[in-house]
Amino acid sequence: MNNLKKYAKGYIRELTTLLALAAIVVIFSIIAPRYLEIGNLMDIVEQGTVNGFLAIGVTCAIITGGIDLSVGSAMAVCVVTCGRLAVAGVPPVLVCVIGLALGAFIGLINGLLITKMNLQPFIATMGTNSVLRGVAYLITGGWPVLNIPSSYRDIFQFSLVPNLRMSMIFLILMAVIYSFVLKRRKTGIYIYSIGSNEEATKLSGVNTNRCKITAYMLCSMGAAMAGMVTLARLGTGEPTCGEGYELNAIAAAAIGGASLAGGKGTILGTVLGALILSALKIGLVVVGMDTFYQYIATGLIIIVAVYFETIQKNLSKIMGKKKA
Amino acid sequence: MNNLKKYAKGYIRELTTLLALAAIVVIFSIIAPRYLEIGNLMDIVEQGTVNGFLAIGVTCAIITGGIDLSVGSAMAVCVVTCGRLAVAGVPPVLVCVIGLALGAFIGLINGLLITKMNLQPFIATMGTNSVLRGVAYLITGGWPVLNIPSSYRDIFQFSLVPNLRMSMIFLILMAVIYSFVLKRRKTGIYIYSIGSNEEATKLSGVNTNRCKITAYMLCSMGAAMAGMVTLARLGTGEPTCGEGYELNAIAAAAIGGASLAGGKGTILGTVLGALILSALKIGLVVVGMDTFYQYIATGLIIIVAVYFETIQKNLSKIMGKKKA
Amino acid sequence: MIRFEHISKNFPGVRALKDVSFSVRPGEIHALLGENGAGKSTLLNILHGVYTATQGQIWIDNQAVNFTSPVDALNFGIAKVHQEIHMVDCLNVGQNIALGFEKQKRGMLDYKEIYRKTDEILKRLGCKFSSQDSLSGLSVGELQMIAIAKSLYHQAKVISFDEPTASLSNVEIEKLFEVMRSLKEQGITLLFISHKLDEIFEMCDRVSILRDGTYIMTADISDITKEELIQNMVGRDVSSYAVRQKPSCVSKEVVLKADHLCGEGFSDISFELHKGEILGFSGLVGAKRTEVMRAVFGVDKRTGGDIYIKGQKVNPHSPQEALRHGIGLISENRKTEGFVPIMSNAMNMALASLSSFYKGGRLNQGLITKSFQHFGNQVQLNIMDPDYLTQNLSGGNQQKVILAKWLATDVDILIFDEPTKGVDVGAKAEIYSLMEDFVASGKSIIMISSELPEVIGMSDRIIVLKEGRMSAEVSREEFQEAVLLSHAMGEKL
Amino acid sequence: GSNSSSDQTASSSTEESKWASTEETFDPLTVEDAVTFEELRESNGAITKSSDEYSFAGNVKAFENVVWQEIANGYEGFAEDATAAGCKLSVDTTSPMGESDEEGQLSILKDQVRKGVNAVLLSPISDANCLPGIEAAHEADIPVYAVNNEFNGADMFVGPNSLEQGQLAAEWVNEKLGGSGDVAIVMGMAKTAVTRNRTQGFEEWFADNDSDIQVVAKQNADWDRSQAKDVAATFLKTYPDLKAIFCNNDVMALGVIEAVKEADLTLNKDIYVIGCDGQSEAYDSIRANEMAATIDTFPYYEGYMAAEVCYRSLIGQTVPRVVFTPSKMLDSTNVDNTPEENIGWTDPVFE
Ligand SMILES: Nc1ncnc2c1ncn2[C@@H]1O[C@H](COP(=O)(O)OP(=O)(O)OP(=O)(O)O)[C@@H](O)[C@H]1O
Ligand SMILES: Nc1ncnc2c1ncn2[C@@H]1O[C@H](COP(=O)(O)OP(=O)(O)OP(=O)(O)O)[C@@H](O)[C@H]1O
Ligand SMILES: [Mg+2]
Ligand SMILES: [Mg+2]
Repeated sequence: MNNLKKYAKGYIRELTTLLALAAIVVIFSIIAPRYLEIGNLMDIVEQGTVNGFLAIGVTCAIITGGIDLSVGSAMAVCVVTCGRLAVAGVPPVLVCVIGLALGAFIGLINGLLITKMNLQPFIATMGTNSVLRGVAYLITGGWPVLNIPSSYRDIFQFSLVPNLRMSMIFLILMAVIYSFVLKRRKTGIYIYSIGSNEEATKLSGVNTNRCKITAYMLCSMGAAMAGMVTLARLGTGEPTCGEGYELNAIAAAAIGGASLAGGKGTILGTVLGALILSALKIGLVVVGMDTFYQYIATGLIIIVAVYFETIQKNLSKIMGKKKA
Repeated sequence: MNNLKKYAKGYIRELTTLLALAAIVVIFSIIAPRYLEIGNLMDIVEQGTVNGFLAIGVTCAIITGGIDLSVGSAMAVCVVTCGRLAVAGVPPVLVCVIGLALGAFIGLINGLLITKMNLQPFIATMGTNSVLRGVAYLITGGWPVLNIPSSYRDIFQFSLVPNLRMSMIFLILMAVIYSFVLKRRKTGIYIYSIGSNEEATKLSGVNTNRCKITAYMLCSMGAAMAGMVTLARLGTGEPTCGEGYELNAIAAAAIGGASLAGGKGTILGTVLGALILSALKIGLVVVGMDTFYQYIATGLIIIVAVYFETIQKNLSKIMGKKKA
Repeated sequence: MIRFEHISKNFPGVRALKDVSFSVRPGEIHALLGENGAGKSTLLNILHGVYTATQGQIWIDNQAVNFTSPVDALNFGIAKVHQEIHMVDCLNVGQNIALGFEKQKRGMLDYKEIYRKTDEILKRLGCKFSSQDSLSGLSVGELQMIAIAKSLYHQAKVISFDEPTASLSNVEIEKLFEVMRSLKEQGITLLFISHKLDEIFEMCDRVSILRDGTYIMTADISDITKEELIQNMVGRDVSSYAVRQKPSCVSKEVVLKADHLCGEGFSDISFELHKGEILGFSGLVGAKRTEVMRAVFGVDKRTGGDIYIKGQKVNPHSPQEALRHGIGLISENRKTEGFVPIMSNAMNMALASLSSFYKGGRLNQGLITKSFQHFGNQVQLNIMDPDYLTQNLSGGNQQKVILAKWLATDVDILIFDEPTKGVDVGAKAEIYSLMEDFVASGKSIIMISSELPEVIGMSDRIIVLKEGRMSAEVSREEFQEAVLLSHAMGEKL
Repeated sequence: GSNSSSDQTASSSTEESKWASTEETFDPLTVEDAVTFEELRESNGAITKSSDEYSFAGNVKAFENVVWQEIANGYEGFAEDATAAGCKLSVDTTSPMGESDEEGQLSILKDQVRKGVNAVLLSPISDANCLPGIEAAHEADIPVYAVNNEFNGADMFVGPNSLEQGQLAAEWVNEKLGGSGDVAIVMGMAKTAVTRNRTQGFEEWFADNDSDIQVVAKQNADWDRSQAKDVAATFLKTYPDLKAIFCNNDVMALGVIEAVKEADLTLNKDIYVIGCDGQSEAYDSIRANEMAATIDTFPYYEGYMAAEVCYRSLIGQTVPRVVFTPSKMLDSTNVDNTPEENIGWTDPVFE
């Protein structure tokens, strides 16, 4: 019992996010009961999947106290590369392996820029974002890659149970693996501790550069997964894809409790954050809200969701009678 | 003499930026002599003007250790509002005053979100960015505001001397005023010191919240100026304008020596940074570089320009034999 | 003048202060004394409005005050010189002093006036630097002078010092004391926290003692002996002196050798460390002892020279390489370099040795907790909760957590940089005994310390550094404060 | 001094300019003497070979979108044919970095003006982003032709009638559904002129023609395949009776098709998906019996025609200010027809 309480306490932030998600679902269901149909709910999950992959990745970068603005373009590079390979008849599983490796490579470059060249993550990844977009265009000459074979698409699109696609299972799998790495492997612990106090971590004999590079590699591998899922979802690989997605991913992480100051954030929270964003988006479509108002609603939700964090912190402060 | 040396030393970072700008101009002129025509050079300045206003503003936010991702949308809101007013026959000067006030108001909201609601600047301004974009669309119902009266346009478009438009003079004026505020007024000193050590500044009895709000107001007022100049330049006010401009503005500030960690950056450096970006952009066009390669070149230049900073710091460390 | 009435303060899970009442007379230097975690800093923080008291009332000049922020207190003339020095790096000396209360003239900052006034204060304090100098290159002592200058700029009636001498050299401490005396002469009331009893006897008029958050007593310094003080502080007998309890166990074997080491700020440093030895490094603050050791530990770049470990040339390029060769370093800056604020005691303890807590491919929380219990006991941590945030521990206990971290890595050579900075007498004795146990098990220690009794009491051999160069190597027979000081300052005896 | 200030030209508008004014709203749909390309060829006859050398500058929105690449190819195609026929014509087409790079497009335009081409074929990103460049071009005596996208200051417009495109789609849908049923629209980037016109043409047709077809939902998907798929998935769940989805372009239609497939609906039986543009991927999709139809604007031929019209005008033929290029509903019945069959295309005659 006591143990359970302790356990729940460790997940209090995630519970709040879950609550917020529930609130959004309830509100939209009241306005439009159709929103609550299982098919629609699964759509929320499905449409949150791509952003989920990106956001899980970005969370790793954010926990180190950095950021990655290049995930959208990294995703596009993976989309066109994997698309080309799949069309060329490379076995689908191999395509996925290559895609992930490519993601890791992109992350490696970001990581090297940030550690070895000592650039600020924001600026460094803003630069690579532009470079990678150019690369994506060059790979296909600006044209989309068409007719992705269904053998590849099925890897992600196949439904084990109706409505439950492989892509979602992969998302869960990735979330579990990343959570495991972050919480149960030393690299993960170091990623948190770098975000909280890099100097102290370094002086504890930790190769902080390597950990940061790993974090950015994990980040871009999330982007690679997002790209591969998008490729399977659409059956077409477009070099334009993923533009601006980085902000959605960062928003999901922030809503899920990650702090851009570093040292804080969980994969579970981020996944919930991604779900909140897609629940919101679908909700606005279902109730038929005009695009202009959608901009406003999305912005407000981000602000309110993140403000939750502050309220919650204040509450626990008041309850603990502790002043900052 | 000694005084001069000391003076030059205070501007060493800006000198490097200036050197980089000169290098870019020289390189492009060698490849394409057309680049050196006065008309083209003035185009560089003119195109740098809009980004210059945005970047000057954003520099204020960056110096506090924050960031403002909403400047593009703030600019759009000012464009459509001022456009409507100008078309409705409001006297041009009054339009400008209202535009600036609107900018200040937007900055106030950002500032309040960041200080009173304690949101991270990145997230807060990401939210307001979306909200403001929606507002810009709503103001005009999505349509552009056409036929801006030339009485308004002349305020910014009039050339005192051929090629020297009022908008450039305003940019210089704003740069001087902002530099004055940042270097010679309490608020400015506090803005720097908040960016360098917020806790210490607070403990010194500074109302840090008010200073941060001021910084964000200065920031959005830069965006408002950018909007008003754009409106005059194009003679049409579009609610879509300014999308993605925030990244260019941040890039200009970073190239000019502002650090996203706060406490560092100057208006002069930022203006030079904006000029570097527009010199680069126009240069790539003049030499006829393929679009896809332009993405790559732009990204690389940002990375290299900011890497200068690190190299320079290392150099001065070695030369000064001083511990960082 | 200042009266504390029934002050209590609760933190989640901790009662930091319990019903503390006493008063401070105007114009005196009043010391607060107590073990780590006794609640001294908390009491000052309440006075300055950083925390609000759970219960109780503070009176100043018979006026009930409830400051809600340090700024409030500042405006009331109550200033504080912080333990961690808060300075704004991007501003110069004068700007830092005037920060928040600058004069403006015709809408512009009146730098002429600001610099004139701050220079005047700096002169009053006898500082060698001027208001337009930049902060980089100033020593901690000098930064502290700036902090004091700041209080004077505000014309404070009360200035409190939380362990001001912890990071100062003897010379700088002397200077600080001079300044404090002159402040007292100017009628300013001073509150003073220190773990160094000699200082309290030297400086203070009266002393108040706290133990575990409760108020014990106030006494005139002339009416009380050192032993009585300690007795009241700790509630038991402890030796306040750093004296080796066990026989020295130095063997011939050289475990670490530095050969003509050069780096930023220092050059030509050569020494040997033997198995079982405590090698002291003495010198004035700013002698670059820290830098030398950072170079040995691979944090900073060496520009020349070699490091041998057990006869093998290793030249670590990074802390992890040094750690691999069995070297650990306990930094002097606990807050910024010692521990990770978001992490619990157990995790901070495990941070440097995480690889040893794997079970079945994943970190095992149970193993970590068990190890924490073991090492926590060994270093006698006061809060043995593995989930407690290190951040919320008192300074001495934070130091113990860091020590536990290195004990857990099982290194052979441990470099202590100011091991007892900000640590109370009781904990000091415990740390000393831990150091002795460490060398007794055949390991070796390098100890940098600016406290002369400590280096003298603990070391087997002492190397004195002066301005980045070796000035002397002193063997145990020659240990004397005067000898060390003269080497450190480069004067002939 | 090619780009001295525009305010002088603006203020001296009393003197009759031979160039279109950037102050006046130019809406091709309201121009009286607009002709179709076919009519133009008929009335103007063959192209006289000129020994003068001409160079055109093409300036399109974004090569990232295949449609623009095809239009650029069309420019090139005409230049090649003309050269083969003995004329001296070269075309150089560039695009900015994506559809948000407004300043970039302006830089390109200004540079093209400075290079001194004979005409610019311009398709601006927004209604206004190229205005200073257009003014500069006019000052340098260079005409600016609007291709596909109209803008103020365009000396001529060559492109499809986007309102008519929406109407064509509506008519087609009306016939397929037998005059009643629910339909939805997936729109492009919020309120660009094309989005506006195609949507408006589609919606208004039903009202104007007493059709019982209801537009029950419309959402923006920003020309993005993935977003279009997401929006459509929600549409399909929210409005189970949806009979047709009209998309503002083909890319979005292809995304919508994916959503329909996943909803286990049969394309072209349960629901029709209609695109717009006629890019090759849409052709394939129609052949595969997936996309129901696209309003083909024949981008390659559009570019070709634009270059031809421009050339005709430069060599002295009188050409009206607005020339509409053909749009045609393309579905499984006519997708395999040659362009000759679909739009009656013939190569131009030089003499
Ligand atoms: N912010 C906080 N949250 C929780 N507990 C705290 C906090 N600050 C202090 N404490 C606890 O209150 C007690 C008193 O701490 P305090 O810092 O006042 O001790 P101190 O006498 O200054 O010790 P030291 O000599 O080590 O500086 C300690 O047990 C400490 O762990
Ligand atoms: N400007 C400064 N701001 C903050 N801390 C400083 C500054 N300058 C020096 N210090 C700190 O003061 C201490 C002593 O300064 P310095 O580095 O010059 O000599 P040192 O070799 O560390 O002295 P020691 O011989 O006592 O180890 C160091 O811990 C250093 O980090
Ligand atoms: Mg204390
Ligand atoms: Mg030191």
